[in-house]
Amino acid sequence: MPETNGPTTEKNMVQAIHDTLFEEMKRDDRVIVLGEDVGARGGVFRVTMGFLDEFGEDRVIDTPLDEALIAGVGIGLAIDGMIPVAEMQFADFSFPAFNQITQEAARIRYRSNGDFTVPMVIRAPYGGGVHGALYHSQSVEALYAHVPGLKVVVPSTPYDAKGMLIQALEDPDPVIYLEHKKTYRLVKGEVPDERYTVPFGKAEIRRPGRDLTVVSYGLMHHFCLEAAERLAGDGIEVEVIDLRSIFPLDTETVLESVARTSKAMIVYEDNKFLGVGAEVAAQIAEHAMFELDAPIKRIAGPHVPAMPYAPTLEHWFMPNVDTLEQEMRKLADY
Amino acid sequence: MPETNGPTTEKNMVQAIHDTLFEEMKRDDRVIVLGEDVGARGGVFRVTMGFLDEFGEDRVIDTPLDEALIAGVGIGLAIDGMIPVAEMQFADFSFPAFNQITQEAARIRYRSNGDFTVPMVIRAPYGGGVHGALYHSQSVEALYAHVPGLKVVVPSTPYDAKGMLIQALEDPDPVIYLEHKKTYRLVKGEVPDERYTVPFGKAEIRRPGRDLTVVSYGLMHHFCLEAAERLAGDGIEVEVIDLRSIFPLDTETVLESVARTSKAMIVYEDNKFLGVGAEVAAQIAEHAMFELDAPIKRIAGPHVPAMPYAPTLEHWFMPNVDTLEQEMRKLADY
Amino acid sequence: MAKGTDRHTELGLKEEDLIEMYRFMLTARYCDERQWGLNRQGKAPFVVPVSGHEAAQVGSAWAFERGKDVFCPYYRDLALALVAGFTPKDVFLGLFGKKDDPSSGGRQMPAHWGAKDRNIITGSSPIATQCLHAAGIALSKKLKRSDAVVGTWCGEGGTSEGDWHGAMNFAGIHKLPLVLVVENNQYAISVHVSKQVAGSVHGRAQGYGMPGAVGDGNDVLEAYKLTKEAVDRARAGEGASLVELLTYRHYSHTSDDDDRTYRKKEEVEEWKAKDPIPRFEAYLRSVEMIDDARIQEMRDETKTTVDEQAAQAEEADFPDPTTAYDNVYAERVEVR
Amino acid sequence: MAKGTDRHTELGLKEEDLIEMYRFMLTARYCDERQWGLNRQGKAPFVVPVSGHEAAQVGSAWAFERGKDVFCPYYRDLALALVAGFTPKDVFLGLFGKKDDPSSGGRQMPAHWGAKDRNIITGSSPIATQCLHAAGIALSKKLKRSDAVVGTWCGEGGTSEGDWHGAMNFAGIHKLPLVLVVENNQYAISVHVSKQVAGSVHGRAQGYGMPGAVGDGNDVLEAYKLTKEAVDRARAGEGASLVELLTYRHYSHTSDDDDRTYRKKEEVEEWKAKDPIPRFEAYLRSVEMIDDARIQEMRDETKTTVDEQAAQAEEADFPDPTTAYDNVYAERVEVR
Ligand SMILES: Cc1ncc(C[n+]2csc(CCOP(=O)(O)OP(=O)(O)O)c2C)c(N)n1
Ligand SMILES: Cc1ncc(C[n+]2csc(CCOP(=O)(O)OP(=O)(O)O)c2C)c(N)n1
Ligand SMILES: [Mg+2]
Ligand SMILES: [Mg+2]
Repeated sequence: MPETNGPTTEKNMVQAIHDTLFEEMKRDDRVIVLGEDVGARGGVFRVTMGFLDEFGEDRVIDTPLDEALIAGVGIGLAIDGMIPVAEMQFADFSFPAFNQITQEAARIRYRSNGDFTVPMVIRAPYGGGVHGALYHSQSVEALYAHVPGLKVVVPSTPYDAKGMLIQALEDPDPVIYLEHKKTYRLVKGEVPDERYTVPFGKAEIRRPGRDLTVVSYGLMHHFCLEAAERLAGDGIEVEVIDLRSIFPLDTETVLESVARTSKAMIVYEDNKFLGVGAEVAAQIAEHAMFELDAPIKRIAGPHVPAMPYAPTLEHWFMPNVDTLEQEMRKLADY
Repeated sequence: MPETNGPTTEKNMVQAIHDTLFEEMKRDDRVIVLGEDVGARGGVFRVTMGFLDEFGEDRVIDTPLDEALIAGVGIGLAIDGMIPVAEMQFADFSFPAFNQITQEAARIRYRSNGDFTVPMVIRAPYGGGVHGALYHSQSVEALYAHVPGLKVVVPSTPYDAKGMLIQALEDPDPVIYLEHKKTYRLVKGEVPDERYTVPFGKAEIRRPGRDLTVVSYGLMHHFCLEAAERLAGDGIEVEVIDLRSIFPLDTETVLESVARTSKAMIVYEDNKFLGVGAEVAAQIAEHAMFELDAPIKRIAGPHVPAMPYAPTLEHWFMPNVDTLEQEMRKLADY
Repeated sequence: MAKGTDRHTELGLKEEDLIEMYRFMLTARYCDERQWGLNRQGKAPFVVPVSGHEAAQVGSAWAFERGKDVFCPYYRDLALALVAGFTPKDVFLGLFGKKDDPSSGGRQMPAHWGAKDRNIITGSSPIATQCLHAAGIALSKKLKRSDAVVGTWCGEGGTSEGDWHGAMNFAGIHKLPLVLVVENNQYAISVHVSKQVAGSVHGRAQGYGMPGAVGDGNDVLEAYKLTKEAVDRARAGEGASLVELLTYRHYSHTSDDDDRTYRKKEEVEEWKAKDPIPRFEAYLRSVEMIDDARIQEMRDETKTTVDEQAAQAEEADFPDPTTAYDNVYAERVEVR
Repeated sequence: MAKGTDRHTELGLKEEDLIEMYRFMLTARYCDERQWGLNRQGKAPFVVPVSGHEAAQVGSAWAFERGKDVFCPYYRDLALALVAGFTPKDVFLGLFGKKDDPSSGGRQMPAHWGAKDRNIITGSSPIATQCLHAAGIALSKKLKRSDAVVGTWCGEGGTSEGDWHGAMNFAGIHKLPLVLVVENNQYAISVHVSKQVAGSVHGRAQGYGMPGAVGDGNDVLEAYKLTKEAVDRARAGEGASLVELLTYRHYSHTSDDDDRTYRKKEEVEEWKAKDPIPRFEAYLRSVEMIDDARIQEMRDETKTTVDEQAAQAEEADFPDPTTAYDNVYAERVEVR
């Protein structure tokens, strides 16, 4: 975490996002939020609570229940000089907008050879472990990160949530800003009161270690840190990297770490097949294979269509700290 | 290619797909085609030419210009016992249907615990090199293959086109059947007149070799074969694998080949980042790393939003046989 | 009122119908009360309330022929699911996410109704997708020369999605045996219909070449009447119709919501005064089908049944995690 | 006809307007002929014809204020692009995919109009997506208290997409300064409007709480009139409108299409007899603005200009492949 000398405040993720967006809207008239229930309701997770009173109906827009509309109208606003923050109520519900996001927002700069741009932020709560079942638990980062023209970020600490949201607002291109629902209230941390940005494309080594590199992001990153702590008791030092930015991906930090530890594990909650870990593993295999002393290991969600509802099944789906601890130990002992 | 003793006919890809679908519709009343321009026009690539005359308006349905409708109505037909073959006029235009395909078709069996099923085939011409520019050239296989509940196949020969289409029609689950536009008329081959299926999840080694394993599919597979022939002149024997089925993926055949050749290259036309090659590379890195004598190599489309129109730029985008030849040589010499 | 000129007689409804309809409305109401109670006790993490919509749902569902016609409902449709064949126990098996939940075996959130043997098509969370499935099934029925009719339900918020537009358009073009019912309760979570629907829902129908009716969704007989006309039309091969039923939900959107942030107490009270259940009771009294004693009796019976079945469901098993991989595909596909 | 009662005078159009409108229609027609010629010669792999739509496009575009209002057109809108500021050379730079193509620098297929300095918003191939962008821009104008009006164009096929529905709904709810023009040429590639649109396009407007006009799209003055009323309404803050212009395309959908598989020769001939250009010439003659000699002169001039500029465009450079990575993002992002 970059040093900051000013005062800080402890916040959870929702507070950090709420406060940052609120301050940015005060700072810059062009910033507008739009989405389902962002107005009087303040968002179903309360991220825009109080915004309507402060900024009025012109800048806090309750849209109809039509995600293509949210993205498409957002694009129009961005083209005309606004900075829209479009909320997808759940990442799962961004798919009716898939065409607008991937074929329009992502390509307007390229297809107009720079004539038009889409400085838009699309916020979406994602991820499971919240009794959300098949349609309120999904991880969507791999789908969007595959699409050139988009940036995809997943802050996992309140500090990053603030810095990356400001970065997203300043970014001249569309940014998919994903918020893990389970971290909203679970994860707390000190957040500087001053304004700062966290650049995209820079992973963060949150726990240095020599025995094993573990790459993750979002909720899983916290599970990984916990598992790593457990192993530290046995003298196994796990280096835990928080990717933060899925695209651009900080391959350098990962490769450099793997070169030191010689072992790599990637942990993600999304379905394993063609999830983010596939790309990270492929990058390592292409650029650091001879540094490795053990096969690359991926721990990820099983190949079922998202998390079932029943507690027994939801538990079955999610990678958990116990499993991670075991798998890390196995890999370290390899 | 499995042996077949009966008579065969030389066909290109379009003919093979056309004839197979035609015969299957004669064979089974439940098979219905729907999509934009599938009727009088016979499809923009002529795949359903003559179908309207033969099968009538009830079974050859020109839909409105609404891909969500095509997929969603297809799902309804499938639920009620029909076998719909839904055409997306170009794979690029399947994204307005992304929600119906990934959240509905893919999950109906799972979410109803087997009570309802969606035996539907979604056909879509994909891929570039046809002056199709940004919106008529895309590769979409990675996006759909990431989604549990879908099967995604890419036949690259007329033989497979027939066998895999019949397999798709017999498959009790939704199948995304992708047809590389550039292969439509370019690729010809003998097709048995008799009915047969090509099972999903089985890759095909089309060219055995000992020096290097090259994994690809679609148009790129033909480029790889061509490049491999060139190297054969210099005594370099490349093993060329046609994946055919992206999901399920035939990891076994790939791993077993890599174990023999000790070198792996994956070639795909889609954008590299999180494309199919990422998963193949990750599988090799997880399960066969110590068999490798060289880093895994991926050759794929650059990270730009699909192929530009100008011939200079389109040429720049597409991996070509010369590049493949060079890269194969480099890897073989590693 | 003279026999034969009763509203229900004119609609072709018999006393048994009315009593059954009333019982379904009561059952839905008690299911709702029970599930809210369980939520407050921490036993049911997620509840979708139905209270307020009972007349719209029971009335519209009653217009269909069970065993032949097809239902494509949305999550709010607890009362409709009962009419279509769900028992209270089924409802609570779903609420708890138990193995024997007929909709999904505990895989989906509560209120995602579906059961093949009851002709209720599996539904999902993404809004309005079922409207296109309904259109596809209706096309299938038409192609098969079946005289089955398909019904699909959504809220007024659902009409904003492209899928609803597509279903309306396709149903209009092909004169499908489809009835699209919209339960307009004026809010999509917190978003008022004035921010949701330009013009009006029923006013859209004409532009798609089909009739659009609108009526009091808190009057079970009116809901029945408008839907029945649409079903009859569909069955006669005259094509699709839209039916908009005006209603209100008594509680928050779900147990995760708090409606006090966006609805005035007075408005809620005003609508609770139009509660469809007392209104139907008043009608039943007026035609002398039931008296106060019978009402109390039926309420008690229904409540007891619901409570008993809820308790049975609570004791049922959760799905075994070893089954979690089942039914991704027809055959198991391994991913290494 | 007495001066002052001419149709155009009533519409507030002057002689200069009419002559310019006529010249744009001619220019579009000659661009079309030239691009078909180039296609047949194998010099232009892909052509989207405009012939038949000139009146609809020039008439509707003329209702907007260039330099202030915003255009969100679709691929068929060659004549509209000319009105909005494209030169024939620009058109042909796009046709060939040359570096200086103002729309995309040769990245997009021909006919994907866009140029910031002409207020033409970049368009894509997926149908109807621009309608939502237009709604967003219109909202932005409204929030900025600007009196600019936004226009968006699509075919009747485009109305089937969910994006069109969303744009209509949002425009209606927020009374946006937006005009949605539909060029209904009765076919979406091969699909006849009877299989495309249930009810009617203009009939949809009312359901979204906005006026919907329909008129003869081959009559440039009528296209102007209906659109102008809508633009005036929008500028006055009275909200969005829908304008449906009935027309026909003379050629196949694109150079990849063959319309003989789905359109009867007689139907095509019938519509060619209603060709908007001779019709406008007849009007111009009737008000004595031009005579046959002047018509011939303007035709020759226009044709020469188009041919010359097409030739210039043909000689221009293709984009340099080293630029292919530019403008994916504002700053170059490397993928290893
Ligand atoms: C595609 C999609 N977007 C958003 C949501 C979140 N969501 C669930 S219900 C709802 C409101 C629905 O309102 P309405 O259709 O009027 O039905 P009601 O709940 O009022 O009965 C929203 C926004 C969703 N489930 N699916
Ligand atoms: C989303 C999408 N689906 C399909 C297509 C292929 N397509 C291109 S133009 C067209 C027909 C459009 O017809 P219409 O809107 O009536 O306009 P017209 O060409 O008649 O002017 C189709 C189906 C597309 N470009 N985008
Ligand atoms: Mg509602
Ligand atoms: Mg048309």
